Amino acid sequence: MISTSSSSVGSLSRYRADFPGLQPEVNGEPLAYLDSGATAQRPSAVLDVERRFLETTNAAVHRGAHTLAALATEAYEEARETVARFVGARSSDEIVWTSNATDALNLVAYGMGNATLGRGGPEASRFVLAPGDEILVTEAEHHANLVPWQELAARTGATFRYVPVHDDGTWSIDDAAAALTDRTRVFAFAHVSNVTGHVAPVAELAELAHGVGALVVLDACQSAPHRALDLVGLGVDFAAFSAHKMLGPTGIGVLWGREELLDALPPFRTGGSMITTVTMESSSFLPSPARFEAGTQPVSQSIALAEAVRYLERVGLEAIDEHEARLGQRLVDELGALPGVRVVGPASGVARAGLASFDVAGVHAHDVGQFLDAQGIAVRVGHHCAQPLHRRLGLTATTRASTYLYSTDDEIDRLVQGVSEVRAYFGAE
Amino acid sequence: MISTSSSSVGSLSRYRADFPGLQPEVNGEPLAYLDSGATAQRPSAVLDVERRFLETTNAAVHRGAHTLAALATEAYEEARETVARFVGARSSDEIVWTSNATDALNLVAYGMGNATLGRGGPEASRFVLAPGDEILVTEAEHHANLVPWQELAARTGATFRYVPVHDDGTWSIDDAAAALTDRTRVFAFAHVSNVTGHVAPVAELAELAHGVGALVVLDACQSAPHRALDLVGLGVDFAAFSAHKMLGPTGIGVLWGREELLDALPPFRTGGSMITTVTMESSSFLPSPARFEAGTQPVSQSIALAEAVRYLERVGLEAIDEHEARLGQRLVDELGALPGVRVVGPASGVARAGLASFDVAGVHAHDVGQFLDAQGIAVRVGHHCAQPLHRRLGLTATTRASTYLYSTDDEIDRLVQGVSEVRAYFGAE
Amino acid sequence: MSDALAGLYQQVILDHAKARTGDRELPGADAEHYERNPTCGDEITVRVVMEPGTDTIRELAWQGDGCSISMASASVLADIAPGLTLAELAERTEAFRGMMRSKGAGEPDEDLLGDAVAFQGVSKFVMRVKCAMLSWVAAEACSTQLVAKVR
Amino acid sequence: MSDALAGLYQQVILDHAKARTGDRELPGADAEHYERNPTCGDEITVRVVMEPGTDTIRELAWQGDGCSISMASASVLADIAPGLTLAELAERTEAFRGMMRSKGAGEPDEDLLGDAVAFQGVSKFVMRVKCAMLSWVAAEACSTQLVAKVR
Ligand SMILES: Cc1ncc(COP(=O)(O)O)c(C=O)c1O
Ligand SMILES: Cc1ncc(COP(=O)(O)O)c(C=O)c1O
Repeated sequence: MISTSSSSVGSLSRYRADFPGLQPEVNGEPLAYLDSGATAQRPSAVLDVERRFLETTNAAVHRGAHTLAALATEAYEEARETVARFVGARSSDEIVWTSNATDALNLVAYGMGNATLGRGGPEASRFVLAPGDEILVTEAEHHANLVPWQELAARTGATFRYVPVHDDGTWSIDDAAAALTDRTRVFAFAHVSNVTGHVAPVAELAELAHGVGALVVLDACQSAPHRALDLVGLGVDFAAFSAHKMLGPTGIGVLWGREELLDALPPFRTGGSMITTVTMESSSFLPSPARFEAGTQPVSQSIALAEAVRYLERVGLEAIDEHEARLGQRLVDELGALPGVRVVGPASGVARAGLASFDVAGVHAHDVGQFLDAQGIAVRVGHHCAQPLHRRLGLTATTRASTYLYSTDDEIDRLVQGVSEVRAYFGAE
Repeated sequence: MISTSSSSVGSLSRYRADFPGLQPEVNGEPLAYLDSGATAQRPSAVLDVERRFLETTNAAVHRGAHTLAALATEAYEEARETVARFVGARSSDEIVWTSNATDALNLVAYGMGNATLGRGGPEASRFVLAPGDEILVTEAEHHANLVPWQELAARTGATFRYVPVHDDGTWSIDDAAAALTDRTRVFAFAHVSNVTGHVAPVAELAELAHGVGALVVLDACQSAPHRALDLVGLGVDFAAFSAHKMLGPTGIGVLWGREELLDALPPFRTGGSMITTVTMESSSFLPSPARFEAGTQPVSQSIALAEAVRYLERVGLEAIDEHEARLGQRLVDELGALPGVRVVGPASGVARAGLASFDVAGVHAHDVGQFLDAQGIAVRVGHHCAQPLHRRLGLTATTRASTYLYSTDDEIDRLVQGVSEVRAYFGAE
Repeated sequence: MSDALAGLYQQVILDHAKARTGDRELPGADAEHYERNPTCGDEITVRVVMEPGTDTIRELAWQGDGCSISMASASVLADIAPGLTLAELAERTEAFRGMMRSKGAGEPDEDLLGDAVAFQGVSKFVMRVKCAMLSWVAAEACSTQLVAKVR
Repeated sequence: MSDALAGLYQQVILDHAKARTGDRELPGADAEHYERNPTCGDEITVRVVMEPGTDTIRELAWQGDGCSISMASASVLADIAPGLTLAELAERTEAFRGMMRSKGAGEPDEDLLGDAVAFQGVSKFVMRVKCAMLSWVAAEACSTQLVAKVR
């Protein structure tokens, strides 16, 4: 049952020691952390940089003129530049800090909703939704890229539509072409599915959507951490991702947008640091990114995220992508070969991210997860915030193993071995 | 010019060593950090607890069943209980994590806006605003408790009104009584003004507002960090504050609300972790607090905030309040006694928080701040996110010194000495 | 297999999860309640038939989808319930809840809970407590309906 | 007083901040622009009168409210501008901006910038750079208006 691992064994294993979060024992076994799709562990370098900032230059940014405030503001804006470079933004003004990816997607949806309610002046008219206008997502979306659009449709009277998925949970460019109409105003989809590992052909989809005049919103949560991104090159209009999935902290996410769009989109949250003039009659707002960063910003988190990005660059995004793609293929091949195990998503040999969700016949995902946890193997069980997709697959829950740069072949071995034993334990054979 | 300090000198000074952020030298001088009203420094205990969590039990919460996820979820919910106890909530379900206080205030405003747009079902009808309904704030509000309400009014057609302030920037219960009408649906005001240090008589105001059927939203940003709060006892409906002003991290704020209100208020952000059922047709939502915590939560930040709260409790909120009230009186007395210096807000002897904003005749606040910074004294200059108040005071900017439990009489001495020299330097005498 | 796992999945639980008592429709039920755990998607509908004119349960049945803990717990409940008055069921529900909140500590009352004491080990697994409680919470809601009817 | 402060507040700056050149209305201006620094609230209106039929500045005046850096910078600008063509002003504006971005490094061109080189020290104070630039940015906007008019 245990596959001996391939040529590139341990190619990235030297980085493991950088991650204290991987070191604990769980239930007397070494931890095999296969839940990085939910949240990643963080290298000491990231923890150190954040702490050093807090111990030496902690101050409010963009609000004070004293030395600490100036140093903090500089570090904060340098972090923005680092992330801008990382995802191929035209300028750091295209990078907006949010609280997570969910918040970033809500920001765009609420911005459009506010435009529809007459906020934002004439330049916001491009975001106004009229009844009959369509908002398009896919049936495979994470709730974060689904419910905000559904709610926007409900608030504005626009029509909420979706690209249906096939029996394996994937969808193709033809499916998208069939669903896009000349009333489609927004097409929102995930670059990489957090359930199936399916990789969307973003550039082609963006071209198609722009052909009907739709804005393209990319959920980059499962791609930004794992592969080199060139958002401008991909041709999308907005993109969202979360720091905590890419070695950074919770409490901070990123919205990237084309600058002219961000400057035209009405604000979402309002308050301090995002205004030009406030009177008791009305207020006016700064351009992006300050426009969207109301209140005290996630300062130390931005600085930690920038260090996470530098760490990822030191390891190399290509090496990470290659390593995980190989582990992903191992998952689909080896789990799929076990009797009674059904892996959802792309078949063996087809491009997929380094994750696999699977169903074990006769054993509920919760029990599978618990059984593996007793062996120190951390996987996620449930609907992975994608209920419609699971419903379409005829499942209420799956077990998901997801990898990162620090994942090892040995961990995959242990997982496959564990899953091979689970049906017998629960008498499901 | 230098006042020797009073009886309780150094009563809290033993805590200073706990704060690495107070130790740096600035411009060759020991740092005198008098900008805690913007953001506080953090004790090592808070940094340590967050780091220990990240190194040993970092995982996504409310999403996984594996051991780390269970431990992380437990720590996360314990943090909520700690904060609930700290502010006198009825249960931890009344504590919602947000990204900062601004976000918390926007949450309430958007919840009401969404109710007005027909979201949230019949139980949300109490939040629906009709044209002619009034939203009341005060002229002294921070932009965070002003612009969201102004925007809500603009989106819904409700009328935005305000309690005017007196020449010193304060307002009284009579002023509020005169402004409340039977159309007032929301009355939002700060417990403690971040500019004047004025302390509002919250319980009386809440009773008055409830008398006309208005909801009471308390901006507790400048009170929660500094004095014992009993939100239920004060009788307000919602309250907002930020962790970073109370020894905790950026990236997390708190909305407290009465449970039945929170459960009835339509969601703000939507996405993962806040739904019960999602279909491609519609979604339904969890009760509070999950209802309002879409996406991956500020996990490590919540744990750090709980430690900050425990730290504050160890020092003792009464001791903190007393210490700062004394420093606040020193500020108004000694700065106010300098020729050409005008301290805004309550007069000497009247209750005020441990902060003072002042104008120096003939010298712009920016120059005052820079002059002090050269002596290692960090103060904030500008409108402090309260432009309408400054306009009313006939000023565009003031210099603000704000204290915390770690502030010392020596720092006040240095400040007063510095301010006494500033007019001569800029030839303004 | 590890001790931790054996503590959770007592043989009683594994057996009940497979050979389920009361996993069926119940036509003519006097009360019915659907309960769902949104975190993991477990769901259950509990139905109760009463001895006519009394407050004694004749039969409790359920239909649901979920993990072995939630299914086994419903099965044990369906074993225990018949013959109990609503007050007696409430007493057992409280005892079960108390056990579930004990985090592995405390001595459950075997006379009161019968086979349900096998779930004592679940209380150490905070994330699974809701699974074990699911059918009991649904039965509690049925009771509330029935009491309201009587009044 | 500390060296840091002396580096920022050159005597030239302190003098200009007090005895301000060009701080007045300018009736019949050919161009006018209002500029504001939202962070600190500094604001300025710059007005320009041209030599009729040429692209040479006759006079530059301003009115505003702000810190000594922004007021002194406007004053120095009002000293420098008269007699310059719009192109020459643009050249000086670029040189001033370059100096402001230098973070204290670099040797500003004294022939080109005159008294404005006193602002070299400001470039080390990132938060104050916008103050120094305020009037120059407003003048740049006036130039843009004037060039557009000529076309
Ligand atoms: C009175 C008051 N209200 C609201 C805020 C906003 O808090 P935050 O910026 O943390 O959202 C502040 C602090 O900036 C404040 O002092
Ligand atoms: C594909 C995808 N989209 C969106 C999200 C939401 O990210 P967050 O919870 O950090 O907002 C996630 C992760 O949970 C995800 O995997």
